Order: sequence, then C-alpha cells, then structure tokens
Amino acid sequence: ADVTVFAAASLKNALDGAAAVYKAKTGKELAISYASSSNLAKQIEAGAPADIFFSADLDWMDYLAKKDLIDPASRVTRLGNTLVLVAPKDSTATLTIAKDFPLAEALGADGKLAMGSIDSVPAGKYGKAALTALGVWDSVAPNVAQADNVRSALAFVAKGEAPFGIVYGTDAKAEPNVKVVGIFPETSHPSIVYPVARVAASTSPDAKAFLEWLNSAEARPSFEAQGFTWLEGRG
Amino acid sequence: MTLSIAIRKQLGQFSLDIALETGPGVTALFGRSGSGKTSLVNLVAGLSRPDQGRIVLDGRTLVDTERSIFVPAGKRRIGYVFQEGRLFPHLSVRSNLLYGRWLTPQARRWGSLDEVVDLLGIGGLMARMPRDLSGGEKQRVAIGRALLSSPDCLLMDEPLAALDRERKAEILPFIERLRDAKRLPIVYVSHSVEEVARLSDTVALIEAGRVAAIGPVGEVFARLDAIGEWEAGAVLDATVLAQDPEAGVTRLDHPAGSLVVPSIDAPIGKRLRIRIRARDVTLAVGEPGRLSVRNRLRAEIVSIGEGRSHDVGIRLDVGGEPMLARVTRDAVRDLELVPGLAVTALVKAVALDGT
Amino acid sequence: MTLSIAIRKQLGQFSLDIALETGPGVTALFGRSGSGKTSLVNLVAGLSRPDQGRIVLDGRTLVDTERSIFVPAGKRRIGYVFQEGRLFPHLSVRSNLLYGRWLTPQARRWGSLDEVVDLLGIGGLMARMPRDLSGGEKQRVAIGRALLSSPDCLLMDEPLAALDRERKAEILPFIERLRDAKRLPIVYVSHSVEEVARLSDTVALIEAGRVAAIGPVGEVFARLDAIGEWEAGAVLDATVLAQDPEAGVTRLDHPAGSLVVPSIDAPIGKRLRIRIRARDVTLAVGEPGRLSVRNRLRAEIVSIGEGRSHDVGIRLDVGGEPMLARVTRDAVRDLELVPGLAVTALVKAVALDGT
Amino acid sequence: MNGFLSPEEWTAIGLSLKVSSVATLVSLPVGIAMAMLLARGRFFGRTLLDGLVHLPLVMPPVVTGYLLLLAFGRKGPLGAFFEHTFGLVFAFRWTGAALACGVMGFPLMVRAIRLSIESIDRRLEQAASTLGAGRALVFLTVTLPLALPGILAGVVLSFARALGEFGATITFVSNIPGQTQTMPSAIYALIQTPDGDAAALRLTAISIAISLAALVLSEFLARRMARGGVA
Amino acid sequence: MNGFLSPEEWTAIGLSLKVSSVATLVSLPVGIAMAMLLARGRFFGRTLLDGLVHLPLVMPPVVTGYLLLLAFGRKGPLGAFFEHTFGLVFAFRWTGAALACGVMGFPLMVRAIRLSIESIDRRLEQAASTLGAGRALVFLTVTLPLALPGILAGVVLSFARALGEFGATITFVSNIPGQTQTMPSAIYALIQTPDGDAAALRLTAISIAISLAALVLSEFLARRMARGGVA
Ligand SMILES: Nc1ncnc2c1ncn2[C@@H]1O[C@H](COP(=O)(O)OP(=O)(O)OP(=O)(O)O)[C@@H](O)[C@H]1O
Ligand SMILES: Nc1ncnc2c1ncn2[C@@H]1O[C@H](COP(=O)(O)OP(=O)(O)OP(=O)(O)O)[C@@H](O)[C@H]1O
Ligand code: MOO
Ligand SMILES: [Mg+2]
Ligand SMILES: [Mg+2]
Repeated sequence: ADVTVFAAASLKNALDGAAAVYKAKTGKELAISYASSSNLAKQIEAGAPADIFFSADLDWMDYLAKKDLIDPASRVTRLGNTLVLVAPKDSTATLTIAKDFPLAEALGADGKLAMGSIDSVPAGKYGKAALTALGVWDSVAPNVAQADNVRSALAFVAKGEAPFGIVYGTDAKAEPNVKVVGIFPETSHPSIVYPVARVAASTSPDAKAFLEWLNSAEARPSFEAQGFTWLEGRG
Repeated sequence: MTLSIAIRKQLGQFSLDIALETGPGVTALFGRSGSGKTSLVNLVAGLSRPDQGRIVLDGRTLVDTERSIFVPAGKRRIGYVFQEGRLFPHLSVRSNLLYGRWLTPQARRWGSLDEVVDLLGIGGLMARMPRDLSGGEKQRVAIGRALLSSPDCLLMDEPLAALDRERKAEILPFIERLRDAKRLPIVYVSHSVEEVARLSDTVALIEAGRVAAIGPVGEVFARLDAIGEWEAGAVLDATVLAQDPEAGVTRLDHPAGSLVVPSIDAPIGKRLRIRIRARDVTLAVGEPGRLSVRNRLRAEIVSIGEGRSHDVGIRLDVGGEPMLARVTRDAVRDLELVPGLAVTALVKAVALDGT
Repeated sequence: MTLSIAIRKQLGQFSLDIALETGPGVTALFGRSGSGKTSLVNLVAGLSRPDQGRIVLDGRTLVDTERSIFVPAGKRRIGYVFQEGRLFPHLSVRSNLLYGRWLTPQARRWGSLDEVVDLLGIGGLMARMPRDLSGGEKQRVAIGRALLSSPDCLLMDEPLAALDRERKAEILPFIERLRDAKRLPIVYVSHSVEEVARLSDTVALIEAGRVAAIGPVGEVFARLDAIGEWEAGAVLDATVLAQDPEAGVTRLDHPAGSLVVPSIDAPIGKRLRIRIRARDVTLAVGEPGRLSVRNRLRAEIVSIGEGRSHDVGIRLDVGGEPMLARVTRDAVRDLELVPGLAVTALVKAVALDGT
Repeated sequence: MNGFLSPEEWTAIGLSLKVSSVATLVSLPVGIAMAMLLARGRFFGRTLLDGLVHLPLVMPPVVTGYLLLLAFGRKGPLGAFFEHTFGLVFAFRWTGAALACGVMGFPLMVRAIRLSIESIDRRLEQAASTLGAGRALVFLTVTLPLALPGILAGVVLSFARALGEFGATITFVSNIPGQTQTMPSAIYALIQTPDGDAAALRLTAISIAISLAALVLSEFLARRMARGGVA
Repeated sequence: MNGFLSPEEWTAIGLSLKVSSVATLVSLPVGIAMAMLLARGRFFGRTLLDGLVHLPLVMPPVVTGYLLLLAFGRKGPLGAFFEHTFGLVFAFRWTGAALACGVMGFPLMVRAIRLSIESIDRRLEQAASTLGAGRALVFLTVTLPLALPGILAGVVLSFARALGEFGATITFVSNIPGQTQTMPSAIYALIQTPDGDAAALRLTAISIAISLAALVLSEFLARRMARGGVA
C-alpha cells in the first residue's frame, strides 16, 4: 500500500468510503488498520509503520503529541459527532433531554443504560460527562452497562436488552433497530472530535498528499454521509 | 449347573465356532496357545458379542443373537480371573479385593475377606497399590477379587500360571472346595494337565477355534494324540477303602487291585478320581521282585501303539477301565509284550495325587 | 561369561539384599512369588538403580554406586523378556520383532528373523497389532523381540509360563542352543523345576530378597527342603555311549550302570547332564524281576529321611554321585531299607529327558 | 491494602473468582458428559458435535459474546426460557459472565477430559463389569477416577481461561462494576486509559498469582491421586 | 466468488491460514519439549515454569498482546535481538501475528501433549531401552508415537485458537489489511461497522468451516494411527 492509516474503529465505514474515492482519483492504495485508538497509539509508540493516525478522541492524540511522535503541523481536528440517547425501535418511551430529566425512572430498577466504557471508550467518557452536567449521573450510575466499544453498546439496545443507550449520532443513524430519543446538548459534554495527524516517523511520500486530500472538500461527503460533522478548525 | 454354548465369532482371520454342553462342576478348556480359549471365555463373560449363536447358563439365556438377547456382563454374576490380572491401578489391593463385594447384596455374599486373603497369602499387601506388586502377587489378588464378588459361576483363565508350585498346591484344594462344597460351576483354562485332571469334570479340547474333543476328563485324556504323548494318561475311579493316618496314606480299592495315595480327607466308601500318567506306569511280566512300588494293578494288554518314537503307548484294561502305559520299544521286545498278555501295572504311589 | 552382583535395594517394605557370582552359561533364579526375582533382574537390566552395590557382567562394571557408575539400559546390550510382555502397542508384530534389530549394527547381529519367527510359530501374526494377540502369542513375540536385538546376555522372566507344553518343548531346545552354540549367558527366572534343571548351570534360590542357596543345579536341587519335596531330584553326569537311531534312543554310560534316554543329538563320548526326580525312582532289593523299566543303577542307601509325611526321601550314592528317591514309609518297612543297603534304582527312561 | 487497590478493583477480583469458579464447576459435569460422548459415542454427526464444541475457540470472542447475547439475552429464546423456567437471568448479571467464561473454556475442558478417557484401558472397565458393576457404576468407580488427570487439567485450563476471558464477557454482559466487571474487563478498561498501564499490570499480576495458586493446588491434587488416595 | 467476498477478505483468509499453520507448526516442537519437561522433569521451579506456560491463558489477550509489543516490538529487547541475529522482524508483520497466535495457543498445546505423555506406560520405554535404544531413540520411537493423540489434540486446539485469536494479535501487530489483518481482526473491524454484521458472520462461518475441516482431518489421522499405521 502507498499509505498506511491507523484509524479508530468507529471510522471504518466513512473512511473506507473516502479511501475508495481517493483511490479512484489517484490510483493510490490505502491500507487502513482499524482498532481502538488506545491500541493504535501504543503501537505507533512502539514503531508501527503508520503514516497517518486518525483518532477517535483527543486524549490519545495528545498522548502521542507529548512524545513527539506526530507531526504537529499536520494535526487537524477533522470531524465532529453528536451524542444521542437511543432506545429500541419499538420503544414507546418519550424523554426530553434536559437538566435532571427522569432517566433513572425511565430505566426502572432493572433496566440498563448501555454506554461505552466510561473510563476508556470516548463515547463513554462523553456520555458520563453529559449525564453529570445534566445532574442525572449519580442516579443512573448503578445501572450503566459499559461496553468495550460503541457498537457493543448499540447492540444491547438494538437487541432490546437495554431500554436506553448512549451512542454517537453516526452509530444511531446506521442502526435500523434503534431510534433516537434525543440529542445531548453540545454544551453538556466536551466537543466530540476526531483529530488526524501525520505520524512523525512516516516515510511515505504519499502521506502528506493524502492528508491534504482528506482535509479537502472532496473527502467531505464520505464522512457527512455517515453522519459526521465536518469541522473546519485546525488544531 | 450346565453351560450350553453354540456360537460363532470372527476375529480378524481367526474364526471361533464352538458348540459345547457341559455337565455340572468344572469344565476345563484345554488347548494350544492361540486356539481360542480366551476368546471363548470372553463370550461367556459377556465381554464380547458372538456374531451368531446362544449361550445358556443353567437355563438362563445369556446370549441369543436370534432373539436379540444379550445380558450385559455386569448382570451375569460371572466371576472372571483374567489371564493378565487387570487390577484397578487406582485402587489399593484391599479396595480391589472388596470391589465386587461392595456391589454384591449382603444376602448373596459368600466367603470372607479374611479367608480368601489368608489362603492367597496376600495379607501383607492390603495397603499396597497394584503397581508395587510382583507378577504372582497380582495374579493372586485377581483371584481373590473374583472370588469375593460371590459369583454364581467362575471363569479362570490360566489363574495359576504365574505361581510357584507351593502356592499352586495351596490354592488348588481351595478351588476344589469351591467346586465341591459350593457346587460352583467353573470354567477353567489351563495348559497344565495336572491342574485340569485334578479339577475338571469335563474337558473341552479347543483346536483352532473348534472343539476337537469334549467329554469326561478320563475319556479325553486317554486319547494319546489329544494332549501330547508326554501327558497322556488315564483317570480311574476308585473307592476309599481305609484311612491310615499313621502312615499318612489313604488306601483305595479298585477292581484291579488296591492303591495307596497320600492321605485324602474323604470318608470310607467315597468314590474318588485318580489320574495315572502313562509315563508313570511300569509293566511287570510275572512276579515282580521286592520293589518300593506299592501300587500293583492286574492288567491285560489291549493294544500296543505304533510309531517311530523310542517308546510306545500300551493300552491296558484294568478291571474294565482303560489305562495307558508308556514303555520303550526295547522293553516291548525284551518282555515279549503282546495284546492279551496279563501283566502287572506298577504305579508309584506318589504319582497318584494328581498335582 | 560371569555375572557378579552385590546390591541392596529397598522397595517399600521389601528389602532386596543380594550377593551372588555366577559361572558361565545359564543362571536360574528360582523362588516363590514375591521373593524378589523380578526386582533383581530389573537391576541387572538397568531399569532400576540399587541403593548401594555393584553389578559386574563379564568384567564390565554396569553399576557401582561407590564409583557412581551406572551404564544406562540402552547401552548394556542385555536382552530382556519381561514377565508381562510389554510389546509396543503402536507397532505391528513385525516392527516389534525388528525394533531391536534396527538398533543393532549389522556386524553385531546374530540370528535371523525367519529362524526366530519359525521357531516361535508366529509367522502368521506378522502384520497384526499386539492387542489382537492371545496371551501366549504375545509372550512368544516378546521372546522373539529380545532375541532379535542380538544381546550379549539374556534375561528371561518366566518366559514360558503362558505357553502350552508342546510350545515349550519347541522353544526350550532353542534356548539350549543359544546357551551352547552362542555361549550366550542367560539369567532365567522360572517356577518350573524342569525348565530350570534342563537349562541352568547355576541355580540361585531366592527367598525374601536374599540368596538362600546358590550353586550348580545338581547340588541345589538335591536339597530336598529347598524346592519342595515333590520336585526334588538329582542331576547326574553321564557320557554318551552309543546311538541307536533304530530304537530312537541314546545309551548313556554312568559309573553305576547304563541309562537309556530318547535320542539326543550328541557325539559319542560327550558328557551330558540328566535329571532324575526323586519321585521317578523306584528301589528294588535283590533281583527286580521282568520289568519294562530299562534303567537300572547300582546304588547304596546313604540315609533315610525323617518326616511325618507318608513318604520319605532316601539319599543314595550312585557311582559316587548323590541321588534321591522318594518311597512310601510302607515300602521302607516292607523292604527293610536301612543305610548301607545295596539296592537297584530303577528309573523309567522316559523320565530322563528333563522336559 | 485498600491503598494498594481501589475498592472497585477488590470487587472485580472477588467477582472474577466467583465467576471463574462457578463457570468451571458448573461446566465440569457437562464437560465430562460431552467428553464421554465424544470419546466413546459412535453416532452420526459426532464430528459435527465435536466441531460445535470447538466453536468458542475458533470464533473471535466478541462473536461468541454477540451470539450469547442473541441467544441468552432477555429477549433471546434461551434467555427467555431460563428466565421463565428457572428464574435464571444471564443478561447483565454475573451469571452471564460465568456463562460466557464457561462457554469459552468448554472446548479446553472437553478436550483434556476426552484425552484422558481415550487413554483408559477399557479392559479395566470390563473387569469392573464382570465384578457386577453396571454402566453407571463402572463409569463412577473406574472411568472417572482414571480420567482424573484429564479432569484436573480441564479444570485448570477452564479456570485459567475464565480468569483471562474478556471479549465474550464484555460483549455479552458488558462491564458493570460490582456486577459484571471481572478482572480482565477492569484491566482492559485501564489499558484503554492513557495512564492506566501501571494499574493494569497490577491487576494482571493478581490474576497471575491466583492462577498460579490454582495450578499449585491442581498439581498437589494430581500428585496425591497418583499416590493413590482416591477411592 | 469475488462477489461473495471482497479481495481484502480473501487476503485475510489466506493470511489467517498461513498465520495459524505457521504458529501451530513452529510452536509444536517447542510445545512437545515443554510438555516433556513438565511431564518428566523433576527440578526446582517446575510449577513456576508451568505457571509461565499458562500465562497467555490467564492474562486478557490484550495484555498478552501489549507485553508482546513491549518485548518483541522493534524497540523491544527481544525484537531487537531477533532482528539483529536472524533478521527476523515480528512487529507489524504476519510473523508477529503468528507469534501472537502461537503464544496464545501454547498453553493448550502443552497441556494436551503433557496429558498424553503422562498417560504413557513407562515400562514400554524401559522395554525399548533394553532393546538398545538410547534416550533420544526411545523418545522418537516410543514416547512420541504413543503421545500422538495428545499431539493431535494439541495441534487442533492451537490451530483453532489461532484461527480465533484476535485480542493479542490486534494489539501486537495491529490490523493492517493484507499484512496483519487476520480473519478475526477483519471480523472485529466489520463488527464495528453499522452494516458489517452480515459480512462478519460470513467470515465467521468461513473460520468455522476451516476449523471443522482441520478437525475432520485430525480425527481421520487419529483413527488411522489407532489402527496402527504409525512406525
Ligand atoms: N515399588 C514397590 N514398592 C513396594 N514393594 C514392592 C515394590 N516393588 C516390588 N515390591 C515387592 O517386592 C517383592 C519382590 O517383588 P518381585 O517383583 O521382585 O517378585 P518376584 O520374585 O518377581 O515374584 P513373582 O514370581 O510373583 O513375579 C514383592 O513382595 C513385591 O510386592
Ligand atoms: N481382535 C482380533 N483380531 C484378530 N485376531 C484375533 C483377535 N483377537 C484374537 N485373535 C486371534 O484369535 C486367536 C485366539 O485367541 P485367544 O486369545 O482366544 O487364544 P488363547 O487360546 O486364549 O491363547 P493363549 O493360550 O495364548 O492365551 C489367536 O490366534 C489370536 O491371535
Ligand atoms: O481472546 Mo479474547 O481476544 O478473550 O478477548
Ligand atoms: Mg488366552
Ligand atoms: Mg516377577
């Protein structure tokens, strides 16, 4: 492959689409390794042959930045996402997300709130932050079922095992078996962003070109089609 | 108790095709290595299934392929002393011995642990594991294990082959007692003519998977060709005439004369079987001199065998029963032995006990 | 070739403490079940280590605990026929037989597969797996396997116990030939007095882990108490006098008279050993009369045994050699047997061949 | 001690021990039965059944977890059955974690036991039957004790696997501290955290210590049995 | 066929086969040696070594993968050693995936072989030695063939585990299509994708088919050996 991209697993659909477009245009082959951001960051630290790192949160990008393993000039906060409350498709629950909204009551004694891992999975971290900001965290915390990735959390809801879940808007959009109950206000959690950067040790002559293309309008539709928001800011 | 077998079974190239009926008491299976004795015993025990046929033990059908009857081994109450021990390696000698006993309802048990242990001389081994036993010790424990399961019938496949003569001499009378006192039917596989002659009522001679001869022990063993010239002999019926504990002997009466054997614990008048090997018989023409031989039977020569060997078998009639003698051809010539001649058969007393 | 053993080994409660030196030829280990024969043989083979002691085979130190010498079993070139077969279950009979042969350099090989297979009668089994063999067949293959490894010395632990008499009668002469023609030293464990008498030069009597008696076969077997009265006997040295192929016999000369035995393939003048069991000897005072017994030895009564048994052992001197006879106490009284009396010892010819 | 590990971590350790023990003990009889069936049975579809038993080994753990969710979740057919019949709920409970761990360790357990059963000399079982033992007793008094090395090995493997199992567990019952958060889940979460390595390794060390203890125990038992204390 | 699976998926299947086979075959001799050592050796620290062998089972796979990354990564001490000495690089290569799979399957392989070795009647080895076989020959001609059931089982377990291994592999060598993306990694990636479930299950089915084929082959070999074709 001409360029090796280490990308967070949740980017798979969108990035696969973009790669196809890029290849059609330039003929350049991309190899994309999808895994959890933490995995990928540690692998880059260990000398992995990655040219581009596309992380699902800032922490792991910062982790590498601190160790001078990425080219700071190339770093872009590329995508944004929303955080939504989902319920199984046939759920009759109606809730309005607001300060102190009755999530705990809606869950009942036994119902679980499916989330990504609140310590490690970005969607989990954001979810915890949002619920805390809304003042309901303490009441729902005992009923939170943490999954090791967003897709698992989504599966709990989609299969009807959990009455509610907190996932990214992109995931909710792609899963026909869930419906969005509400969107968390942007102010309730740190902004959900996907930074991308060139790995400092990259030797691929095509890496820079690809990263530039990725930041261009040509790449944008592939991501927006999956529900990501296109951010302009550098950073 | 009677055993009736009519089975067929193919084992690789080897085909077993056995039909036999036995009377009560001990049935010996006698035959060369590889003739099918163990295979037959396995069928009786229920460890293998015949391709076809029936086995009936004392009226109880154990196997009948036509009627799809197959009583599993565990329900046959047939004790089996295997040719190769098969002690449970994970159990102590004591637990091995008691294994079958545990499984036997109190009411059906006979014999006692102490008795069997004493008899077999394994008292010192009770806490041992089988792997720490000698070959003969293993075999003795295996015998004890089978006995203590209080079976209705006993299969013994060369049970004494690994034992020394003294040990055999201790165990054989015990098996005789089982036969006589318990009236326990026993199927006894052995290469030892002495053991077979002493124990069995019926002998089945197995050859290449077939029954070559079957009948009372006397009849079968009188057939020279059947078991090799060396071991041929005859079995006579005699009656206890007198006990002479002083001299340590029992005197027996036979139509052809009286016989002296080492003391036998039997009441006067009891009929006994004694075995006389052809090679233990000396013939005298006319009056023998002063000899240490005690037993002298009046006999008449029936026929004199042919053969190129240096000695020949001579069939005798002693008081109406057949008997065999083996003498050298030299002697036939010297003594001018011919059919019809009256002779005295000299039999060393010590050769009579059958051991 | 000589074997010198002085070892001590504790096995659980059992302690083995053996010191013996053997001359060339066959050494028999004789003793009751559990006396320590197998344990001793295992030490010689290198399958277990003594707690203390030395084993020297023909000048080659195999074990010396003091000098920390221990030649591993694989380097001893000692063939071992185990009491329990131990065939390789994953190899065919043929591969079992050839296993040791493959490991033997061409130059050191002796014997041939065909010869051994013929002798043991296992030609039809070559393609079989051990689990499909009968007990006796397994044992025969095990003998063949040990022989075909062309060992410098052979250990045989009850090799023939599982075999019928005919088979034994075929194999024994072969072992004799190994002993004589190959001058192969053999350590032979057996409960059979006949086998031991026939094969061995030296007999070691093992009792409870100790050597109770050791010496030439004649000496040890003449001791009545040693091996039980029944089997006691004597071994005489005789010279081949004449061959009579016509009559199928060989005539032997002994200082006390001449003896007739079934044909032996030996040149005139050759010295032979023959065994006479006490119970096969009849004594005659004065002229014995016209008897079929061919062998008559002039003898003098040395002593008459005591004992409460119905018969007694009588020590004889036949031409300067010791011999034993067993007769009933009746006969001692009747014939007025006393030490010093000249008698004729009558021995049935057929009892001489030792089988 | 409380300074060394957080209370949540202590809970995870306790839970892991419970989950692993229950998973192993409950699957043991099933494993023995399956091993017998595979070792001795001669029936159509034996290899297929064998393949089925191996599935949890072959499939990525997350797939196994996902399938467990489909089948044993509250809405799953088997989950509904167990809930109605026995009142047993797996979803988001430690019982589910035990189920996942049991399933993941099952092929290991079955194989080990089966190997031992296959190496048993069947003539010993025959001997037992001639002494009057029926099939069940032969199994209990001869087959089972002689298969003990394999059973022990199976228990050790299954227990160790349960201690380390994570993918199927988290996918099936998620990671609820105090309820379904086993040690591996906790470790996984820590590893995902930028500065969690030290804590992760600490917990890992504890897993290892536990499994070593289990190992020593099993070796001790095996040696006692070889010496022949078993009835 | 190309319509059925994407070229990338075909590559993943091929890679998985290669990785699993190499992992199993290369670890086999090591596994046999280790099994012998653990079954027969009587040395200080045997239980510790045994524990070490079990580690990959006990630790969550990601931890194993992470430790492999630390040790065998380009910057790791062992990685550097192998690269300089043999020119063998594990990091982010298929060789690394094989290493990870081999390590993960190692405890299973060792246990199975060890069980078989421990059930061998040592008197048969003694018999071989009296026939002139030295230690090595006894091992090759008696121990090894009699341990074949365990070796086969070990190979099957290790191969199956390698086919399903994912946590350690993805952590150690990442998930680079065509280079380190094995089937389970591909399945993982697919599971992350909203509409990837069908494709994930398709790939899982292929894993299962492969492992079933391996199983059938092993049963066939085992039966042939039992019938006695082995020298
Ligand atoms: N490992 C052991 N632990 C305890 N006792 C043992 C052990 N091995 C052997 N023995 C005992 O040592 C004695 C001698 O055994 P050995 O096998 O040498 O006897 P043997 O003379 O060959 O007997 P047999 O003729 O019955 O084969 C026996 O009493 C046996 O029980
Ligand atoms: N499974 C089998 N496949 C092929 N041949 C077999 C099988 N089992 C037994 N045989 C053969 O059947 C014959 C009879 O065996 P069996 O064990 O009954 O003999 P046996 O009379 O008990 O002999 P021994 O006195 O040597 O124990 C033997 O030639 C043996 O090789
Ligand atoms: O094999 Mo795993 O990879 O337990 O999660
Ligand atoms: Mg037999
Ligand atoms: Mg012995």
